[in-house]
Amino acid sequence: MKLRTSPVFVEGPMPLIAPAVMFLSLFFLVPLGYVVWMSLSQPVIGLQNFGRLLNSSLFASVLYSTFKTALLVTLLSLLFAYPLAYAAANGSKRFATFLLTVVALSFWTSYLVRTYAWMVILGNQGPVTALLSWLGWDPAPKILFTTFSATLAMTHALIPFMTMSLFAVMKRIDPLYVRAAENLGAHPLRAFVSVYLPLSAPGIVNGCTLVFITCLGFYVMPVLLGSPRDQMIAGIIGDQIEQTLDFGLGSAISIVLLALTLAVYAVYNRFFGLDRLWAGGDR
Amino acid sequence: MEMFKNASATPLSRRAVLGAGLFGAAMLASPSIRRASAEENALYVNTWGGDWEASVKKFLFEPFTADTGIEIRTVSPISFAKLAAQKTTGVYEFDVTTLGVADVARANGAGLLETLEGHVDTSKLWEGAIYENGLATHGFATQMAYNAAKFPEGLKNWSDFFNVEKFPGNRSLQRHAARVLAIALLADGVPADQLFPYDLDRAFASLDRIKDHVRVWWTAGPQARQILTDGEVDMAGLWDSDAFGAKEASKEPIEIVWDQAVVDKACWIVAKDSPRAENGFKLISHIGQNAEGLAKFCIADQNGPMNPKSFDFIPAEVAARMPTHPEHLARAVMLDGAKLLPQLDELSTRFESWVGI
Amino acid sequence: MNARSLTLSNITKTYDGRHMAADDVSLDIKAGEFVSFLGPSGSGKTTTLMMIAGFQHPTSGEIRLGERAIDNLPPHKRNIGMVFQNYALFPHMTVADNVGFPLRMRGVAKQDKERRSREALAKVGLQGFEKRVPSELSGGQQQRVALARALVFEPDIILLDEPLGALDKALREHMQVELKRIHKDLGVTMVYVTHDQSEAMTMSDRIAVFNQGRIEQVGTPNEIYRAPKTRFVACFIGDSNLIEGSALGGGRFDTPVGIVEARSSQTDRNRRADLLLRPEMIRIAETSQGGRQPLKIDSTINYGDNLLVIGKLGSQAIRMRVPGADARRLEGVSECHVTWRAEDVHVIA
Amino acid sequence: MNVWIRSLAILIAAFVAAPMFIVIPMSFSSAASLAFPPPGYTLQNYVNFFSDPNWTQPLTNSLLIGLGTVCMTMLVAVPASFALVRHVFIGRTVFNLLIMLPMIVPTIVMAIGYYIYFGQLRLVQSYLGVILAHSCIALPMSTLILTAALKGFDRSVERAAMNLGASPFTTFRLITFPILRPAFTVAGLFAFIASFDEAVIGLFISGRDKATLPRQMFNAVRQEADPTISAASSFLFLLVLAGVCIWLAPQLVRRRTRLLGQTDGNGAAQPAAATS
Repeated sequence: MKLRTSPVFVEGPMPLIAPAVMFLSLFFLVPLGYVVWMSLSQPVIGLQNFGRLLNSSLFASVLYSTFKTALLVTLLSLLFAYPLAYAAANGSKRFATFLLTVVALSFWTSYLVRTYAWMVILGNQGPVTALLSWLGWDPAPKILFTTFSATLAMTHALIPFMTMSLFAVMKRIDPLYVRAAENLGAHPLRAFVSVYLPLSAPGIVNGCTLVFITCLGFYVMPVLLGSPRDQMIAGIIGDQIEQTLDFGLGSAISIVLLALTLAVYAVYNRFFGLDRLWAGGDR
Repeated sequence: MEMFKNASATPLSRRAVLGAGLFGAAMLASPSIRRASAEENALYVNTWGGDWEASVKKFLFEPFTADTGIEIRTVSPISFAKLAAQKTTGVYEFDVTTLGVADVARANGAGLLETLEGHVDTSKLWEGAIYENGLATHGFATQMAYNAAKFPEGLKNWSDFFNVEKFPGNRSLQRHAARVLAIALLADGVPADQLFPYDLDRAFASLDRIKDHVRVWWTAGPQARQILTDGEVDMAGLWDSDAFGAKEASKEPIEIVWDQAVVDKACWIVAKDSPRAENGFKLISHIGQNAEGLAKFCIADQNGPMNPKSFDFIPAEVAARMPTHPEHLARAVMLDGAKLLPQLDELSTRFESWVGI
Repeated sequence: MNARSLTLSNITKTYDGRHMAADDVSLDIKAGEFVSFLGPSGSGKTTTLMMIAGFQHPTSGEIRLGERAIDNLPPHKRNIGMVFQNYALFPHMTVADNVGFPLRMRGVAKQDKERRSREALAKVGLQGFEKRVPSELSGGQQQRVALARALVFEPDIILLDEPLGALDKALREHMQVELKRIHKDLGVTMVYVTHDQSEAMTMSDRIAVFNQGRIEQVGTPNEIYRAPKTRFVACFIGDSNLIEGSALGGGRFDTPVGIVEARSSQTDRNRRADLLLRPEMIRIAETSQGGRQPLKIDSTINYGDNLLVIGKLGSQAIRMRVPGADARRLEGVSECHVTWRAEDVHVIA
Repeated sequence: MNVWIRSLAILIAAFVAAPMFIVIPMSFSSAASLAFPPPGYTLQNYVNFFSDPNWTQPLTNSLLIGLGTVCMTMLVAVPASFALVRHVFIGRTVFNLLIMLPMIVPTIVMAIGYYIYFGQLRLVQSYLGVILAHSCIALPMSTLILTAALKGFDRSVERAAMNLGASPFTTFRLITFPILRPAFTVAGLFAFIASFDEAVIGLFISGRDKATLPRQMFNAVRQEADPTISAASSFLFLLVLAGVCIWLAPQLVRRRTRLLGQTDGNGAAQPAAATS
C-alpha cells in the first residue's frame, strides 16, 4: 500500500461505496431475497405457489384488470398532461409559473389526502352525485368503490408525473422548428403533428413508462377507492399478508409483479437507456 | 445567506427542513403526547374502533384502570391475521382482543391463545362463561339492513338479499368467512338447524350469485355503518349496533331485519406469549365480574350480555332491543363454533381466495 | 518573502501503465526564478504542475522544494501558493474571507489576518473590495483576488495555471505586466503554465517547453527562440522556416534552396539536419545572393507594422516578414531577391 | 399562444388543483359522514387532530421517522454520489443500478419483504425498522439530486482550499459542504417527504406505537370512518400550499425587482463590474 495521502478526501472510491453497498445489501437485497425465498419455500419448498397462480383464472383476471387499468391511466394522464405541459413550455413565463405551481401543488400533496378528497367528491353524499341527480339522473349512479373511481383518482395522482416528464423535454424544443415548418408552408396543425409531436416523443415515452410502472404497483388508491371485484395486483398482495397470512402466495404474486415491472424497465432500457428515465428529476 | 447568490439555492428547501425540524422538536416537547407508562403497567387491547371502542373504554376499561392502575391503550381494527402474525414476529401490537366463536376456536386450535385456566378465577364467573380459552361476554348479531326508500316492498330475509334480480342494488357484507357462509347457506334455503357443519360447495355457489353486487367487503363496524348511512350501498349485512346507528344517522329510511340474524359471541382472549399476559388476565377477570359495566356497554352498543347478573341493570324495554332477547333469538341463528372447528381453516382459506384471487 | 528552489528529478506519471502523462521530467528551478511551462494542451505541463502542488502523485521520481522532499506531503502541507485557471475563488465567501482563508488555516490571529489580507489586496490593487463576493467582481478583479490569496501566506513558491486564459487581450497584457511587477517586488519563485508562447516569452526568466509528457528544452526565451533544440520547439515558438539539408562540413549545407551557410560548424559531413530560419531574419536583397533564385511570391498578408510574404524559393516554401518600411518595395511585384545572415541560420541537431 | 390551448390548459389545471381544496370545508364539518356540503360547522376535527393521541402520536412518529430517514439517507447517499461522480471504478454501472433499484421495485413488494425480514430481526414496530425501509426508498432520488449537483461542481475550488492549507476534512467542512448546501438541502427534503408520504411500508411494518401518519390516515379511511382525517388532510394540504407559495413568492419578488431595475437603468445592478 502506498503511504501517500490522497488528493481529495480518500484514496480510491471504496470507503465511499462501502456504506451504500452494505446498507442496500442488508436492508434492500436481503428483504427482497426473502420474498423470493418465501415464494419458493412456503409452505413447502417447490414451485407450487407459482403453480397455483398459473392455474388460477382469478389471478389471470387480476393481471388483466391491472394491465388494463394501468394502460388506461397512462393514456388518460397523457391526454390531460400533454396540453398542460405544452402550455407551460410554450406560454409566457407567468402563465408557465402558474401552471407549474398547480402541478407542484398536486405533486407534493400526500396520496392519502388526495384519496380522501376523491372519497368526498365521488361519494354518494358528494357534489358529483348531487349534480347528477340535479340534472335529472335518477337514481344517480354510484361512483365510489368502482373501477372508475380508482382509475380517475390514479389518473389525477399521476398527471403531475406525466406533466413533468413532458415539460422537461418540451422545454428544450426550439420553437424555431415549428416556425420553420409553418414558414415552409405547413398548416399549424400539420406543423404540430409532423414537427412538434415527434420532438416531444422522448417525453411521452418517459412519462408513459413512469406512470405505467407506478400504476402497476399502486396500492393505496385501488384498495381504498376501487371495487373488490376489480382488484389490482398490489391489493391482492396486501390481502395475502393482512387477511390470509399466506406469505408464500403473497411472495409469489410479488415476484410476478416484480418481473412485470422489470420487464417494462428492460424494454425501456433496451431502446432508450435507463439513465434518461429519471433525468427529469422527480420522485 | 446572501452569499449564496450565485449558488442555485431554493429558499423553500432550507426553510422547510428547518421548519420540519423545529416542528418535530415542538411536538416532542408537547405535553399532549401521552407516553404509555411503564410497560408492566400498560395493556394493549385490540378493538373495533369507533363507537364500539368508545363504549368499551367507558364502561369496561376505565373501571378496570381505576381499580388496578393499569392503563389501557387501544389498537384497531380487530384482525385475526394480526393475532397470528404476532406470534411469528414476536412483536406484540396487542395483548388482548375479542373474537367470534369461530375465530376463537380456530385460534385456540392453532395455539395462539393463553390458557385462562389457573389465571382467571372461574368460580366467580357464570356458567359457561369460558369458551375455548375466551371469556364470552356478549352476543351480537349480523343482520340485514336496507334502504326502504329504494325497496318499498321490503326485504324479508337473506334469500331476498341474495336475489339480485328482484332487488337490484349495491350490497356490503363483512369480510368474515364463518358469518358470511352462514348467510349464504341461509339465503340458499338451508334450514337453521341443518346449517352446521357448512356445505361449502353449496355456500360458495350461493355466494357466486351476489359477488358482482357486493361493492364493499367491510372489515370494521364503523365502516359498514358509514357506507350504509352515506348511501354507498343499498343493503348490508352488518352488526345490529351499526344497523341501528345507520338507521339513526341516515337521511334515508333504513329498515332492520331480525329474521335469520346470525348471532355470534364475543370472546375476550389473551394472545399467546404476550409480554403483558398477566395484565390481560386481570382485565378478563375484571370484565367477568363487572356485571354493571357490561350491562352499560351492552346498552350503549346494543349487545346482549352473557352475564346473567347484567340483566339486573338493564330496563326491560332496552333488553327487548338486544340480539339476545328471546324474541330475537328465536328468529336468529347461533354460530356453533364447536361444529365448525374442523372446517375453519379450510373455509377461511377458501373464502379469502374467493374474495381476492 | 522566502523564495525557494524547486527540483524535479526524473518525474514520470502514468495512469494506465502505457501512456505517459509525464515522462522523465527533470528540472531545476532556482529560488526567485520565473519559469514558464509552455506546451500544447495534453503535453504534460499541467500534470507536472498538479504533481508539484500535490494533487497528483508521480509514478516515480522525486520533487524537492528547497532542501525538503515533498512527495509524501498532502497538498495542504506543502505551503505552495497556486492560482487556478478559473481562479477557484470560494463563491460563498467574501473577498476578505477568500484572501484570509490560508491564514485562517494557519491559525493566524484575527487582527493579523485582517491586516495581512488588506496588504495582499493592496499589492494587487484591490483596496476596498474586502466585503464583495466573487460573483460581483469582473474577471480581472477575480484574477487579482486569486493572486492575493496565493501570495498572502508567503508561500515558498507560487504556481500559476494558465491564469490569464480567460481574460481579453488588453486585460491580459495589463496583467502580464502586473504579474511581472509583483514577481520582481516579492522575489518569489514562480512557475507559470501557459500554452501562449508570446506570454511565456515576455514574462519568463526561463521556459520549459513540454511535448508529449517530456520537456523538449529548457532555456531563456532567447535561447528557446534562437536556438531551439528540436523541430517541435522551433515550430511551436514563433513563426519558422524549416529547411532540410545535408551537411557539407564547415557549417555549409546542401538544401533545396541551394548551399546554405549556418551558425554551427560542428556538423559531420552528409548528416541530415534541419535548418531554422526565422521569417523576420530574411531581408529583401537588390540582387541575387549566393546564386539563389528569386523568391516567388504567392500571397501577402498585411499586418500593418509588417508584411507577411508567403512564397517559394525553388521547391521550398518560405515565409518572410518584411518590416512596414520595406513593404512598399513589394507592391505589384511577383518575385524578389532575398538574403539572410549565416549567423541567423540555426541548425537543429 | 392559441387561446384554445390556453383555455384547455387552465381547465386541466383546475382539474388538477380543485379536488384537493374540498378537504378544507370538510375539515370543519360537524358530520361524521362524507356528506358535502357539510350539514354544519365545527372545529372539533382540529381539536381531535391536535389532542387525540391516536393522531398526535402518528404525527410525531412521522416527523421523527422523516428526520431519521433524512440522516440515514444522507449518510449513504452523500458518499455514494461522490463515488459515482468523482471516481471511475470497476462495477460502477452495477453500483449505479443497485442504488437506483429501490425506485424500480414496487413498494408493495418491499413491504412484504420487510414484513418478513424485519419480523425476524425484531425490527417490526420500531422506529429503526421504518427508518431503514424508508431510507431505501428515498436513496435513489436523493442520490440523483446529489450527483446532478456534484457534476456541476468545480473541483478546483476544493484543490484551492487544500493548496491554501486546508486538510481534506476542513475542505469538506468549509468549502464543499457550504457550496453544495442547496443540493444537500433539496436531497434531504426529498428524503423527508418520501418518508413522510410513504403509506404502504408504514402500513405493514410501523405498527402500534410507531404508526406513521399515512398509516393512521389509511386506517381512518378504510376502517374507522374517523372524521378527524379531514383535519389531518387539510393540515397536510395547507402545509404543501404554504410551501408552494413560499417557493413562489421569491420568484414573484424577483420578477418585480427586475422590472424596477429596468426602469432605473441597467448599470445600477452591477456597480462592481463598472470599476474594473
